[in-house]
Amino acid sequence: MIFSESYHRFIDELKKNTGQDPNQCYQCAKCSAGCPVVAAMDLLPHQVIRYLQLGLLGELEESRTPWICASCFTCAARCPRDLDLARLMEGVRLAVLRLREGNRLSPADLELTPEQLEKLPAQALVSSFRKYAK
Amino acid sequence: MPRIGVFICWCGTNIAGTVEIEQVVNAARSFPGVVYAGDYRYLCSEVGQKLIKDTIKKENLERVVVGTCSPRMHEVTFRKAVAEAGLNPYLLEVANLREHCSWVHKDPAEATPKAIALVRAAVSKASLDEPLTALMLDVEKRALVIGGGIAGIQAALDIADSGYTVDLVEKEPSIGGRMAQLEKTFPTLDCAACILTPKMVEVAQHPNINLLTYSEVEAVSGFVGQFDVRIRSRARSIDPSKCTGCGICYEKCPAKVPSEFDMELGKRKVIYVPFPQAVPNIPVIDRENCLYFKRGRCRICEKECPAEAIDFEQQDEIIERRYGVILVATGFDSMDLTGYGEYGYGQHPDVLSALQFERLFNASGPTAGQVVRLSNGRPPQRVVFIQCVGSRDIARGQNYCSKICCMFTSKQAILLKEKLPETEAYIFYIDLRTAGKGYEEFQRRAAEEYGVIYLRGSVGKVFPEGERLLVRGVDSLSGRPLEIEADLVVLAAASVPRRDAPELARLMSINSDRYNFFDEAHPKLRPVETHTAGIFIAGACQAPKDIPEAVAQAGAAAAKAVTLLSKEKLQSEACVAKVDPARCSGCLHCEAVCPYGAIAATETEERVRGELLTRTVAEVNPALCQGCGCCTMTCRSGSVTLQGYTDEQMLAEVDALCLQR
Amino acid sequence: MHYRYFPGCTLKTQAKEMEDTALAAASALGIELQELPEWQCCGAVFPLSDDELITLLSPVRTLAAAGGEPLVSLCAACHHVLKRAQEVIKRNPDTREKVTDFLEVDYAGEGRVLHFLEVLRDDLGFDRLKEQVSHPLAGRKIAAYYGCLLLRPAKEMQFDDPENPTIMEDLLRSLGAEVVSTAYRTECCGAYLSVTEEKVATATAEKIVHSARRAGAEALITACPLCRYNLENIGGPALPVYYFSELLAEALGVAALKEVARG
Amino acid sequence: MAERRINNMEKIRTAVAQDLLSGRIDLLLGWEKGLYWWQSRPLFARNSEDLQRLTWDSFCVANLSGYLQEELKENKKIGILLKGCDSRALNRLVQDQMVDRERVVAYGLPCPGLLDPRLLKQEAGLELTALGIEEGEDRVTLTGTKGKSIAREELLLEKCRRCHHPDPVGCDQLLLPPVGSREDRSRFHQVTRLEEIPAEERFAYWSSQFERCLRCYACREACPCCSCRECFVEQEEPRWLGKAHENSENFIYHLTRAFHSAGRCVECGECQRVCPVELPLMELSSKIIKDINELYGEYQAGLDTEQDPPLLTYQPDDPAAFVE
Repeated sequence: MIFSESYHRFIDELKKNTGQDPNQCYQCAKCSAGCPVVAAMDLLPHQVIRYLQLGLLGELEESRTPWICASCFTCAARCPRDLDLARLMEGVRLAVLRLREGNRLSPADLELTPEQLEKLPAQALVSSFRKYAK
Repeated sequence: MPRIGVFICWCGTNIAGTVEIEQVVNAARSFPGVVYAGDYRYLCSEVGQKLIKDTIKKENLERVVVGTCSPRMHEVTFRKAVAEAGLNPYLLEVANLREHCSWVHKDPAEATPKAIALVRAAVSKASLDEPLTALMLDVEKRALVIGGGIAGIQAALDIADSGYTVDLVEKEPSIGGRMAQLEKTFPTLDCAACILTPKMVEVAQHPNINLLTYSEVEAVSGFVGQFDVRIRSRARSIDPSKCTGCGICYEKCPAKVPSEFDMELGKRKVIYVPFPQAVPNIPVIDRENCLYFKRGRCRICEKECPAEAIDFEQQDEIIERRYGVILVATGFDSMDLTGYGEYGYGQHPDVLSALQFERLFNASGPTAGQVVRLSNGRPPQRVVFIQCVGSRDIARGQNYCSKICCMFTSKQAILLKEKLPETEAYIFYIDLRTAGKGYEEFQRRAAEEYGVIYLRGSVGKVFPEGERLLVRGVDSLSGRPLEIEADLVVLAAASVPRRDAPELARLMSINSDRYNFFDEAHPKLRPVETHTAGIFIAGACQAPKDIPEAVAQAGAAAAKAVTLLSKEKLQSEACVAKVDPARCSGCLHCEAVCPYGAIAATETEERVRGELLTRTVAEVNPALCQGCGCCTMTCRSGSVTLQGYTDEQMLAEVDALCLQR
Repeated sequence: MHYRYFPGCTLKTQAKEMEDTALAAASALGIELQELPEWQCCGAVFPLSDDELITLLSPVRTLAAAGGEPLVSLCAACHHVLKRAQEVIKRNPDTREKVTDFLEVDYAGEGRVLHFLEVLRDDLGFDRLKEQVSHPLAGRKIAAYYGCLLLRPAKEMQFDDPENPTIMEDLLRSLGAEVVSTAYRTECCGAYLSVTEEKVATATAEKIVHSARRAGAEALITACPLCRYNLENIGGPALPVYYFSELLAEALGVAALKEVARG
Repeated sequence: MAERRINNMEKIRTAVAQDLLSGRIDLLLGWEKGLYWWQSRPLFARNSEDLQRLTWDSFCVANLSGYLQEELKENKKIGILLKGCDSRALNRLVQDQMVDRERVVAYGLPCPGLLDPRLLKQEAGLELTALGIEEGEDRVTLTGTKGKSIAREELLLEKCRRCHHPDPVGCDQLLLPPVGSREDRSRFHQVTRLEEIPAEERFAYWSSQFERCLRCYACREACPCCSCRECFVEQEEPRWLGKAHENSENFIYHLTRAFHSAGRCVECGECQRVCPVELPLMELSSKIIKDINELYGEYQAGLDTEQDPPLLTYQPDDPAAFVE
C-alpha cells in the first residue's frame, strides 16, 4: 500500500477518463450485493474500489474481476454515493490493457467450433473484442 | 465635524501580535475629526470600558470608534459603555481588527496598513453617525407551541409550569405525535405509551395550556413579543362539550379507510380517534371520506350517539391571537421509499418500513399485536432488516445520517426475538452508530444475548421467490455474497422533515437547511433559537433526533421562551429603514421584498403647478422593521435608507478604504 | 407514423426473425420503418471511458444519418449505444466538437432515439395495439425478460422504471397473453461473457430461466438477441425464448416480411 | 396595401375621434408625420383639428407610454395608441404604480414591425431624401432605385426583429386585427455571441462602447422603466456619479441603469434608438433578461400584470448559490 507518484498519476487519469472518484465510496458494498456475476469474481466489486482507494494496483492488475464485470450497470443504478462503478471497471480494464500494451483476447484464442460460430450472435463477438482488446 | 475618539484594543496578543498598535494609534490621530486616539490591552474589560467612559467626558467626545474584535462579540458591551458616559449608543463604530485583520494575516507589514484602513473607514462612517432611539415594545405573555409530539408536549408543559399561558396547536385529532406510534423505546425498552400517556393527560388538564388539536397555523405576522397568528381549528363535526368519548359512534360507523396512525397497514373508521389513548378523547369525522359528506346519506353516528354530540353543520373556527413567543416542534416524516424499487417496497406486502413494522407489535395495531406476515398472516421465521434506506444516499435519498435507525433497528430485532424467540433476525448495516447513554450496550445485547445477526454490508435486491423473499446481499467483512430466504424485510427509512415544513418556514420567516429541516441560529451556541427573534425550535423538525434529545431540546427551547416572556418590555431594533417621501416614486417594490411586512403604502401631498395632488409613497413601520436592508437594495432612487447604515455612510467608508496609503 | 430504422449487425444475421417479424408487424400497424441507406455496426458496447472517442464515431455517424428524424432500433444493445452516444453529444460540447469534426457531420444531439417497444407504447399506444390484435395469445403463460441495457442507466435511458418496469408486460397483456411475473426479469443474464466466460454466462442465465419456470412461465420474451442466445443456451430444462416481435407478429396475424423497402 | 393602410387610418381615427370628441378622454397620445417621410413623431391631440394629423405607418416608433406620467398630472383621462412593445410598457408602469390604469384608455395597434431608415438607406445606396418606398404585404419596394424589392423582415428595426409579441396586451380595445405571436424570432443571439467571447475581450468591447457615451441621458428619458422622481445620476446626497467625462463613470451609469431596469425592461428598444452615438444598449438589457430567465424561469415584463416580477418574489427553490 504505497501511495506513490505512479499511483496518483494512475488515479488522476482514472478520474479524468471515467468522471468517477473512488474516494467517494464509503464501502457499503451494495454494488457487490446486487452484482449478477459476483459469484465468479475473485475480488468483490466493492473490494475493487477499496483497492483503488488503497492504491493496490498490482493486485487489481492480477484480478479477474474487471474482466468478469458484464457492464450491466446494476451497481451504478443503486449506488448511494452516486458512483458509476461500471465506468471505473472500464477504466481499470483500459489501464491494464494499455500497461501491457497488448490485447487480452485475439481471434486465435477463441476455441469455437464452426457450429458454435454459426449460432453465436455477431454482437457477442464484437462486444468481446471491444472489451478485451483495444 | 464632530469630535471623535479612537480606542484600539490589543486583545492580548490576538491583535497586538500581528498589528503594530502604535502605528495604528498614530495614524488615527491624523484622521479628520479625531481629537483623541489611545490603546489598551483589553478594552472589553472593566478597566478598558472605564477608559472609554472617562475619555468621553474628559475630551468631550461626540463619536467613539473602537478597533477591537467583531461587533458580533462586543458591540453591545461598548454601546453600553458609551451610553453610560451620556452619549447616544449608536454614535459608536466598531472597526473589526481581529477577525477581519489580525487573525487572517501573518505579516504585520500587511496587517498594520489594513488595520489603519479599517479604522479610517470606521472614523469616516462615525462622523456621519446620527443618534438613534429604539422603541420599547410590549411583550404578550402568551406562548404558541406548534406540534403536539413529545417535543411540543414537553415544551408546552415547561412553559405552562412557569406560569405562562400556552396554546398548543396540533394538526392531527390527537397529540402524541410519532412517539405515540411506537411500541417500546430504546435503550430501556420502556413502553412508549406508558411514559407518554401521562404527559398527554397532563397537557389536557393543565390550567395554563389551551389545547387546539385538528388545527393548523395559517398566518403569522408581527415580531418578537407581538406575533399575530391566525389558526384554523378544523371542524371535528362533534360538539366537544357534549361528547363523552364513549366510542359508540366509531363502533357503528360503516365506512373504513387506511389508518394514518397505523402507517396505512390497518383501517380506521371515518369517524375516529387515531388511537385508544388519544388526547382529547373526542373523535373527528373525516369529511373527505364520510358517506354523509360525500353522498348525503348515512348519519348512523348521529343516530347512535347517546350524547347527541354529532354536529354535521359545525364550521371551521378561525382563531386570531397575539403571542409573545412561538415554539416550533413539528417533528418528522418517514421517507417515501417508492424510489427504492430493488427492495420491493409497495410491491410486496411483506416488505415494510420500520414504522410500519413497529405497529405490528402494538396491541391496538393492525394485527392486534401479532407479529405476522401480511401476505399470509403467519409468523415470520426469518426477518431481514436493512438500514440506511434513504439515509446517507446522495443519489436517491438524503445526504445525512438519520441517527436513530441503528438504535431502533436493534430495538425492533430485540422485540422480535422476545415475541418470537425462534425467529431469526438479520441486520444489514453499513456503520453502526450507537453514541448515547446505554446505546452501545443495548446494541451489543441484541447481538450477544438475543442472537441477532449483524451483517456489515448491503442488500442488492429482494426477489419474491414463491411465498418467500429472497434477499440477495453481501457481507463485506468476509467478502461473501449472501442469499437469505426471508419472510419479512424491514427497511429503516430515512427521517425527513414534514412535507409541509417549507411552507411553515415561509409562514414563520425562519430559515431551513437544504433538506428543509429548520435551521438553528447558531449550530453550537444558539441551538434552539432561530434567526427570527422570538421563534424557537425543538425536536426532529430541526434534524433527526431520538426521544431524549428531543425532550432535552424542548426543555431548552421552553427556557429560552420563558426568558423572553418574563420581560416587561423589549427593545426594538434602532437601525431601521426610513423612507424619504419626496424622493419615493411609490413603486412599492420595497413592500414586495420586505420579509417582515414592515412596509406599507401611505398617501402624501405635494403641490404641482399650484395644484395640491396626493400620491402614494412607501412608509416603514419601525416596530416591525428588523433592519435587514432588503428595501434599500431594491429602491432605485435610494429613497429608502437604513438608519445607521445610510448610503452616505457606506460610501464614506468605501472612500476611506480606497484612499491611497 | 414514420421512423428511420437502424437494424444493427445481429438482426441481419442470427436474429433475422426479430427483424422480419418486427417489420411485418410494423407495417400491419401503419408504422413505417425506413432503413437507413448506409449504416454500420453500432459497436455493441457503449464506451465508458471518456478517452475512447473512436468508439463513439460509429453511433454518432448513425445518429447524424437519421437527420433529426426519430430513429428506431429493435436490439436492446443498439438502442443503448445510440441513446447514450446521443447523450454524450448533447452534454459534452468538447467531445461533440471532436467527433463531429472528425466525421465531418453536423450533429448536436437532435432527434428522438427510440426502441421499437417505446414506439408501441408511446406513439401507437398499447390500447390501439390491442384493437388490432386478431389472434390473441389467450392462455399462453409468458414472462418478460428485460435484462440490463434497456433500463440502465435510467437517467439516460428514460425507458421505464429500472427496478419494476412494466412495458413488456403491458405489451403481453395487450396481445392477450397471460403475464407471469418473474423475480429476475431485470437481472443481467451475463451474455456479454458468453464468448470468454461461458460458464459464468450460463450460470447466470440458468438462474433466470429456472426462476421463470418455477413461477409457471411457459415461455420468455426478450428484446435483445444476445439475451436470447444466452437464455436458450443453458444446461438443464430450458424454456422457449422469443423475441417480443415474434409474438407481436403472431398476435397480429401477419407473416414475416422477407423483403424490406430500403431507404 | 396602400389602400388598406388608408382604410386602417380611417378606422383608427374614427375610433379615437369618438372618444376624444365625446370627452371620454381629454387627450390622445398618437403620432403625426415629421419633417421627412421616414419620420413620425408624437402627437398630442386635443381636438378634431389635431386628429387630422394623426398617422399610423411604419415609422411610428416612439413609445408614447413614457409621456403618461407627466401628462396625467394635468389631464383627467388620456387615450393612448400602443404597439405591442408600448402596451407592455404601459403595463409595467401600472405595475410600478406610476400610472393609474383607470385614467387611461389604451388603444392597441397590432404591429407588423417598423422599418429602419438606416437600413433603407443602406439597401438603396441613396440618401433618404432621394428615396421613396412602396410597402407590400411582405416586401418593400424602394422607389428611386431600379425598383429594388426587399423582404420586409430584413428592413425591420433591430428591436422589431427580435420582437415576440407584436400584438398589444391588456388594451381596452384593439383597433386592427391581431398579427399573431412571433415566438419563432430569436431574442438573444447577440447576447449569446457576447457571452461566448472571453471576459477581457468583452470588457474591451464595452469599454470602447461606453467611451463614446455623452451622458446626455436620452436613453433614460426615453425609457418607460425609468420612472424615478429623482434619478440617481442627479442626486447630490449621496453623489453617486461625477459630472466629468470619465469612462469608469460611464460604466457605472450604464450598468446601474441596466440593473434598475432589471425585471422591468419590455424590450421596446427606445434607449438604443434614441442614442445619438448608437450605443448597443439593448444588449445590456437583453443580457439581464436572459440571466433572469435562466435563474428564475421565463419572464417577460409587462405581458401579464398578474404575474409578480421574479426579482420581487421568493420561491424556496430559487437558486441561491451566490449566498451560500
